[in-house]
Amino acid sequence: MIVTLNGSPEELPDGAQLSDLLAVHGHTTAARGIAIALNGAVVRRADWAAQALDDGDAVELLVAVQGG
Amino acid sequence: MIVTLNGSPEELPDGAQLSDLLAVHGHTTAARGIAIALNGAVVRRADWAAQALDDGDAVELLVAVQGG
Amino acid sequence: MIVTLNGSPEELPDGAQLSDLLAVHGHTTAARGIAIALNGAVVRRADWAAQALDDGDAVELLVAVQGG
Amino acid sequence: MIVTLNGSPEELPDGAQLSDLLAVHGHTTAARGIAIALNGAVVRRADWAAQALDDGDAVELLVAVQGG
Amino acid sequence: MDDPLLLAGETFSSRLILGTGGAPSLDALEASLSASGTEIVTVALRRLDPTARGSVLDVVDRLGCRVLPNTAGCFTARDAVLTAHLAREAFETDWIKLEVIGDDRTLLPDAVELLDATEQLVDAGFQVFAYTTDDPILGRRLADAGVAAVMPLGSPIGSGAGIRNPYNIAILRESVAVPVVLDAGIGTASDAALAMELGCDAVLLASAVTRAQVPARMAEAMRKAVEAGRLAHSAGRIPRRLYAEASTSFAGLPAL
Amino acid sequence: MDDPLLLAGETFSSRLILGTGGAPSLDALEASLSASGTEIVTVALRRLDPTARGSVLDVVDRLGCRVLPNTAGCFTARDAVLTAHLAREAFETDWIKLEVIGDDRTLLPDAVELLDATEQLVDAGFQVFAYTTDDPILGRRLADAGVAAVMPLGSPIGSGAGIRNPYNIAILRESVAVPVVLDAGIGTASDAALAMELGCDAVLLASAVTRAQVPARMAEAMRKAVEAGRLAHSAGRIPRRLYAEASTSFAGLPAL
Amino acid sequence: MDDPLLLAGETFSSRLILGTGGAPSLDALEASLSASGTEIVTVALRRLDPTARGSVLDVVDRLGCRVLPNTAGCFTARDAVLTAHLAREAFETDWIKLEVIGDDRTLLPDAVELLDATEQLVDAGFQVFAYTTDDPILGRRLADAGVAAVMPLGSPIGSGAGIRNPYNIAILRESVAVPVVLDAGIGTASDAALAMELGCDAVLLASAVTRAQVPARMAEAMRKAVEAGRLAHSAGRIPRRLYAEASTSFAGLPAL
Amino acid sequence: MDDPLLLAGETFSSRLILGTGGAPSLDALEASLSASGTEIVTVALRRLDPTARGSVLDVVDRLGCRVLPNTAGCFTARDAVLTAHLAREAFETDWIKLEVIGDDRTLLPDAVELLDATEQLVDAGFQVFAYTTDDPILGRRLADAGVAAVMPLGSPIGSGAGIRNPYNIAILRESVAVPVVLDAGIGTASDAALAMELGCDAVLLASAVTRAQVPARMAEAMRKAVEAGRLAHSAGRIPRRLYAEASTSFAGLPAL
Repeated sequence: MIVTLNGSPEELPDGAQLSDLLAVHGHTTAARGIAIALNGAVVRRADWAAQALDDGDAVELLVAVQGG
Repeated sequence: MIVTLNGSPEELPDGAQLSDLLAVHGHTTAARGIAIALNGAVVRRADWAAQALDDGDAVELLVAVQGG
Repeated sequence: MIVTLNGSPEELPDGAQLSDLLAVHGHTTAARGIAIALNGAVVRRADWAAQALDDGDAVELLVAVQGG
Repeated sequence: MIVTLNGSPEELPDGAQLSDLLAVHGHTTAARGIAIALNGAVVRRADWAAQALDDGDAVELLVAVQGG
Repeated sequence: MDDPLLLAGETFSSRLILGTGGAPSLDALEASLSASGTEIVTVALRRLDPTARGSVLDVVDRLGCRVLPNTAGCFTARDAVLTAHLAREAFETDWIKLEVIGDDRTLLPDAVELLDATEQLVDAGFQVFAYTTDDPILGRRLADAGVAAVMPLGSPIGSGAGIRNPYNIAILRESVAVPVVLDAGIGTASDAALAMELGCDAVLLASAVTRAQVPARMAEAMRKAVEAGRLAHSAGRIPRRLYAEASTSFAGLPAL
Repeated sequence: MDDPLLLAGETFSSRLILGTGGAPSLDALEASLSASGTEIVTVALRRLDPTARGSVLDVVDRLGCRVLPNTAGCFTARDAVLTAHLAREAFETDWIKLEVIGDDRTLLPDAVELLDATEQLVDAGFQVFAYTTDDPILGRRLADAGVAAVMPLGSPIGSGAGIRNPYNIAILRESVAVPVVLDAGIGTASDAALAMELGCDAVLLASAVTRAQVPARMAEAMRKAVEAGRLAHSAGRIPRRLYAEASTSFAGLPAL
Repeated sequence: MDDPLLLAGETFSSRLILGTGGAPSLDALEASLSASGTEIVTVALRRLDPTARGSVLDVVDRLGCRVLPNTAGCFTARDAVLTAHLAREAFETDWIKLEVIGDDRTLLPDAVELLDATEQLVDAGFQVFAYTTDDPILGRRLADAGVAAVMPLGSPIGSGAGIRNPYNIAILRESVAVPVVLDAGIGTASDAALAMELGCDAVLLASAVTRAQVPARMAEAMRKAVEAGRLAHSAGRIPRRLYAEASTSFAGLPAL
Repeated sequence: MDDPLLLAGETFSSRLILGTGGAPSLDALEASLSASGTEIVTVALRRLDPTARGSVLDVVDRLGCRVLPNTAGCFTARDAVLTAHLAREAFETDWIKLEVIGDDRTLLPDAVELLDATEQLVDAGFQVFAYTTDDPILGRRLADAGVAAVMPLGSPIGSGAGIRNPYNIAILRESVAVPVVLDAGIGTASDAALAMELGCDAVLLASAVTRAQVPARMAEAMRKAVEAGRLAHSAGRIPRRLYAEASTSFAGLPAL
């Protein structure tokens, strides 16, 4: 399946979960300083481990950067 | 009947109209620079001549003053 | 003889006077808005007509210009 | 004899010296933070011990105060 | 220089709007209005005072000025809207100087109530002259809501403290296409000139004139100051420098 | 208000003195002088430039202005005194704008040479208009030395930076009995108005007009600004407050 | 003087909050944070940049600072609220520096969206640190809505223009009971000291340190300036006078 | 940062010089001097007051500070020179803070008498610390005359009005090679920080501390403010801008 990650298409194995996507990018579900929105809604940290993904999902994976 | 004019009670003959109240205070319904609220609602200038009054009505009779 | 006018050498006939120098530069001794220093001293307007010049004299011929 | 100290007359035994005057006011010639003018002239510290006084002398005895 | 002021579809030659509050007498007021050259004058509505002699309106009418009624003293959109409707009846004008204040110590406008009242009044066909802060974003919101003019304060009403943040006034001026009228805080002539130099289209003031020791003289000063500031604004001022720039050339200095 | 300016025993109706340096052309200068309403104009003396067309003096004479020659470019009392004597011959006037500067980056006056030159020129019968710092003590020394006017700078010549220390100007104004003319630093109309509000008797400026994008328009602005500031000064401004002071009374507010 | 800062129920000894934007490197940032003595640091959330090395969070954690995430870049209440919720997940904190801006040239806050977002976030249990204008009435509305701190700007973000309207800051400080943090516009140490002298409880700054030529040195300057301003505020400064007040007595002057 | 102050051939770590005038008691003075970290303290000479208890000199000596005697109250070069010589005898020091004032309302220095006294005292081997105006040309003359430090005022002594013309202070700082000490007018911590940011080498103040409501606390504030300003000066501040400059990047904003 293909999801959109931070605006770019990304191919994932069918059945992949959010935790798989995080792993691909070097993060675990315990990672501090990251946040995830799925199709415009915040995914609570407690739900990261079990969150399923579907073809066409839009994922925003955000990290802490210098600011403000 | 008794109406409240600008916060003070004022006795009027039964059946008195807004125009009578104005006349008592030296104004005609053609007077420029005055405005009237009846029970918290604006009375349009066009309605001044025909506006009835009831016992207990609260009338605000406002005039132009120096300001701002 | 040679005099210095405003920092540059200028040849004049022997016996030339200040009035001659002025005339060469299009001014009369009645000219308003000009001033003359001879060898570092002011020449009074009254003395312009009769002021002699000597070889080597340094003349400053100043005119009114825009200024502050 | 009578000298003027800081603008007021002060009686001293004849033959009194500057050091006597200082002593009267609780200072020695070694005192730090004081200065002396005699008849409008500064008396150098080195001269305090031996400085004579005459009748009519005007002495300014100055001390360190809070300032500026 | 022909340079008329356009406000709510009308044309004026004076860029000075006068408030009438604080004048020691109607005679003094008339002299001041006259000396100021103003064509627009603010008035308020208050309960009839049987002891009052004469009417500010007679003065304004006699001088041929347009009336700009205000909503001074209103703390809520509701009161301000009601007052505007009363003023429309009283003065037969759609013009309203909209003041909705947040407290009675600073008389500063309340952004939320101000925007609310603005929307209601624009919908009801009023020409809204909105007394506001110097906040450029709020000014743009008012412009977007359809006001006839954005009227930022220089400093609190009657404070005479001038323009405390000229940068905000300049940025606000750039941020909207509608007229900007500096309203409140002017203390003296140079304040009024500065307002115009910052690009304001007009100046509205009251206390600076009415409470001056010689009101009519200050009114004349303000007229000239506004004209001066307007001319200076379009004349293209020289830049500010730290050091000097000689106005008399050093070239041609004599050897003395 | 009849309010003439007295300078060196003469009377003027305009309180704006114009410098002529920096004007793009004599035509532009004439238009500016005319628009400014000035009656006194400064000029300098420099070596004859054979390529120059027309004379600033013709312009000044045509407008009927008084000439105030300056000693611009002089760094010493000696040079300034000599220049003043030359100017007396050139313009048949005892008036001299005395400038004795300390460096060519700031063009700030040199107190020591200035006082020296002042004393020499007063002795020689000149009417000395002394360009000086905003130092009240130096101003008083110049007044004591007999100058016709003390002329403190607001900021460096041609800087357009306005009046950097208005407090000193106000204190200086109180410290002397002779006329005080704000000379140098004016950038725009509000600066000129402020100078007058601080109590100055007149304003002298050049670059602010001559180097503006539209000189004649700025000249007109300055004329009005000086008049405005003068009127405001004598009209008695309202005090500055931190908070508001209502211009519309809260009394008589309706219950809506 | 024991004078801790209370924010959202927690106690801090430093009154300087540092933004991390603009630092040339994480090493430079760490040195600056360390020199500043700050205990609270702002960070933002942005899309993962695979090329980035190291994390600002590691720096902040290593120094034991509290994280104050911001909503920089949001123009609407909706975006800001969503960003705040994301930040809560990312940093496991209810603290949020709420920025809702009106345009990208001034980065000034939009009062309407700001109030809307504030109400939503307070309802959702957030400790809202509201970046706002210097408008005292808006500040009071934010306080009434339950913010942890009102954070008025001195001048636009990153402008280094200092506090353009100190009067408004002082009035805002008096108008609310919650902590007031001067946020945005600080350019140098005296600006930070002034903020504290005006009664602010803390100062938040970023560019003034991170973009200084020697960031860590400026960070140390800011630490001392904030402490100095805080002390001066409570030490009771002398009044401002026009004239002098002798510090050395004239009494006892000798007759020399 | 090792950044000692060099004055008259000696080295100091504190850049704050304290005047002692105006302290409510010697105890309060001692606490203030101690909190300020100063190493140099001014004192005056006056006629012995038999009722006085304790001596300022004991306090100064106990704290190990250097004494800088002043000539406060002198109106002429003659009096100031005589006072300096008296001070040399009293304190066995060649250091003298030279004050020659022009009037007793402003306590502003008199340029002419000041220069005269400076020349006499330099000839007599004194290290002259010259209290002067903010005039850069006069400052250069003092430097040329051989002073140990040029000490321009920010505003009148004891006025607490801060630095009225920071441009002049900055230009003066550039104009001389000797140390520049901002002397007089400081009211609060941000004033002291600003003086250092303008490039001054040190700050001298008295009333701001001694007449504060809590002198020792203000002294500590001043110590930190001077350090802050010095650091900020050399840290290279960001430029001032009219608009914003984002501290948080817009790059990487999520699509929410």
